Order: sequence, then C-alpha cells, then structure tokens
Amino acid sequence: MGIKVKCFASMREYLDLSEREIAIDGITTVADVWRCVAGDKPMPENTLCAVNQTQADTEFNVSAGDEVAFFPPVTGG
Amino acid sequence: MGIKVKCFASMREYLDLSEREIAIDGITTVADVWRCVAGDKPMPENTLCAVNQTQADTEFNVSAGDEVAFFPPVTGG
Amino acid sequence: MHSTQNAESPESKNNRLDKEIPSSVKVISEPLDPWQEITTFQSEYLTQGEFGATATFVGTMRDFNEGDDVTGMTLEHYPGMTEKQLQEIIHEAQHQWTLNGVLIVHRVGPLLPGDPIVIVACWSAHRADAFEACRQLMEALKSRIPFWKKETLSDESDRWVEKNTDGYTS
Amino acid sequence: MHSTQNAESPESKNNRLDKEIPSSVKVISEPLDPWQEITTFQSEYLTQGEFGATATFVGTMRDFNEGDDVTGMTLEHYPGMTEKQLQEIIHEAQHQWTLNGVLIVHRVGPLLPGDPIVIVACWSAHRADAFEACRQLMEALKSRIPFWKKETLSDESDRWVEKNTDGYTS
Repeated sequence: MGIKVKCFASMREYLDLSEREIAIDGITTVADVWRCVAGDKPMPENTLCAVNQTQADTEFNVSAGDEVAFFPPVTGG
Repeated sequence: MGIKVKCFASMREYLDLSEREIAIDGITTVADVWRCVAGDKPMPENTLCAVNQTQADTEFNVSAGDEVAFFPPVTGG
Repeated sequence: MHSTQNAESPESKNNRLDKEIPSSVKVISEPLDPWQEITTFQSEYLTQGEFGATATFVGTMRDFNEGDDVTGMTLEHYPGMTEKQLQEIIHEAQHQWTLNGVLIVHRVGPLLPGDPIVIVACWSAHRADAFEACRQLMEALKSRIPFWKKETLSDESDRWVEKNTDGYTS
Repeated sequence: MHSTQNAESPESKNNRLDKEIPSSVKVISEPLDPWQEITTFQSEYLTQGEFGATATFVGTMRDFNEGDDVTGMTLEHYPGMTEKQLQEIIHEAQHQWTLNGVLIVHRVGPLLPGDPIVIVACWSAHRADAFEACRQLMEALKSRIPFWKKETLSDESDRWVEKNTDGYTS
C-alpha cells in the first residue's frame, strides 16, 4: 500500500497531475511526497497541504495508505 | 383644527382611548396633550410619545393639525 | 419612480422608496411567505449578476416565551408611523453600507406559533455589507418601529409583551 | 440516525450529521434553488414553534470581479474533504451558539452570472445566535473549505481566482 496523491485547481495544472499512487519507500513527510511528484519544481508560496482530508504542514509525517493533497488557497463561497 | 391623539397597545387599554380629536386651546406641549386626555392618570414609566409619527419628548411643542401618539415600548420583529 | 400596491388586503401597505436603491416595506395581515416575498422582490427589482450577497432574517412566532407556553399572538402597529420609520431605518442603512436592495415585510393581526412574523432581506455586491445591514436593520426594527405583541397563554389569558431584548434571550 | 441521499446527480452529496442538532451539507452540480432548499430542510427537520430566528446567506455569481467583466465560472472542489470540513465547521458553530439547525449547500461545476453558488442557513430560538452563526459559517467556508473558482472573462480567457477577501471588496 502506497500513498495516494491528489492535486486540485491551479496546482493540478502546475504539476499536470490530478491523482497518482506513489510508493512509500523513502517517504517520511509531506515534503517528501512533494519532491516525489514535483521533482525539481518548487512548491509555490501559499500552497496548502492536506493529509487524509485535514490540513497539515510539510513536516507532517505520512504513512502507507494516507491520502496527501496539494492545492492553492481556497476560493469558494 | 385641533390635535389628533392616538394611543396604542397597553396605552390604549390604560386610557381606554384609541383615537380622539382635542381642541388646541390651552395646549402647548406633548405633556399638555397627555393631561388633556389622561386627566389625573399618571404617565407610565417608559411611555413613548410621537408627534406627526416621529418620536418626541413630553416638552415638545405641538401645533394645531398635529398628530400626537402615546404608546409603550415597541415589541415587534 | 416605482410604486407597488398590495391588493390582497386593505391592511397591506407597500411603499417603494424613491431613492438610489430599490427597497420595499410592507405591513400585511395575511400569512407571510418569506421565500415568496424574497423571490418576487429579487426578480422585480434586482438585476442578475449585479449582486453577490443576499443576507436574510426571518422572525418566526415561537410557542414559548419567558418560560410560558404561548398559544397565540396578536400584533398591533401604528399605521403610517410604521411605514415612515421603516423607510427611515432603510435610509440610514443605505447610507452606511453599499446595498443593491432592501426588503422588509412585517405581519400584523392574529398569528399562531410557527407563523413568520418578519423578514428583512439585504442584497449587496459583497457579503459584509449584506450581513451587517441585515443585522442592523433587525435591531433597529425591534427597538424603534411601532409594533406591539400581545401573547395568549395556554390558560387563555393574555398579556402584552413588555419589552424586546438584546436578541440572546428572546 | 437520519441519512438522506440526493438522487438527482452522481456529484451530489448530502450528509446528515449524527449530532444534537439537525444539519445537512450538500455539494451539488445541478442548479441551486436557495429558497427551495431552505423550505425543504425546514419542513423536514425542524419543528414549528421551536425556532424564532432564521438567518440565511446566499452567495450569487456576479458578472464582474477585480474590475473585469466575468461571463462564466467553473467551481472545483475536493470531494470528501469538502464534506468532512463542512461538517467540522458546523460542529464548531453548534458548540459556540445555540442552534436548532444548520443547512449548507454549495454548487460545483460550470456556472453563469446570477446563478446561486452557496447558501448557509441557521435556525435558532434567538436572533443573535442565528445571525452570528450564519456569518461565522460563511467566513469559515470562504477561508477553509476546499473549493476553487476559475473565471471566464469576456475575451474568453480564463483565470483562477487567487484568493478570497475580507468580504468588503469581493
């Protein structure tokens, strides 16, 4: 079981990534997940991260089976 | 042309008076209007007065043709 | 400018203010359907796309007050002064906030628990104006507009409601 | 406890919270009729006479933003997180105020100017709770719930809305 990665809105376009499953090997934190899917692309300022649908910062530890999401500031309502 | 006096809600019941036209003779202020229609009955605390449908105090001067109203604190909404 | 009449009832008043924003104040003795009033006002006086925020308050008759069961209510008002003062508080609000429209409808006469008593609706481009104007209009209505409630209790006695409160307890 | 399903659309979500007050959060891709939603919720979940105050906010798509004409909009969200976080802000509100019910409905997908985007409705015995909870829920929704707007301008270009504001200017 790996980690499910989701991107939304302008982040989906920036990484050209909507949803992807990655292996847990070498991954400890949300920042590691970012590097795995974004490669050399820097994380834009104001990027929000969520682990299992709750906001988390980039140092948050992730485990196999987690869902990790990256997205820009929210603009609903 | 005299003064039209109106009472509402508990004030209507207190003075047993809904609407009445009184002569202007001897009347200068709202307080005079009260004495004319209420006689010896004291004005209850919190009584509100209006002259021509705008709130006024008891010392407000009235003229022939004015509409003067007495009522308790409002409780709408 | 615009002028509307509510033909259904002789007690009805509907005054369209001749000012920069559309507004309507109505005092009605027939049952009040809040959402119908809002929908009608919106389609009649507002332009699609110009407003982004609608804040609405509906006051409804409860079956309790000050610890007692209430079985009915009669609402009295001061015809003429009511409409004049409602227009005055709208006038104040439209100078304090940027609004696209204001609607106030208040019921008078006999009511039963569950009946809507009052609606205040404010339309604006932005939500802060709509929210704040709606709240302020309700507070002004409850403290300054000549309406009076007489409650009927479960033992069939009745009593005048003596004062409105800060909104937290009544 | 209660559970409702919105059968009209596969994108629809309708979650009835298993808590002390009735509440419903819905994310829908079909047109949103605010007053129909409010009427339905009220008749389904609330008891006549128990509530005295209903405060409602409706957000509607404008045809302008940041100085530009806007001709269309697409709303994206994070299915699952949206509903979870909407329930979380309702949970917070019902612990801060005394409420009889809360309804939140948010539209996703393509929209046109004039289309309702969101409704928040709060029922309470007293007006202060209803007003304050409704306002706070809207602020929480705009700052914390994963929805994103992409606007189409009159030259047919499109752009992501970059941030929500304090409510006074957008």
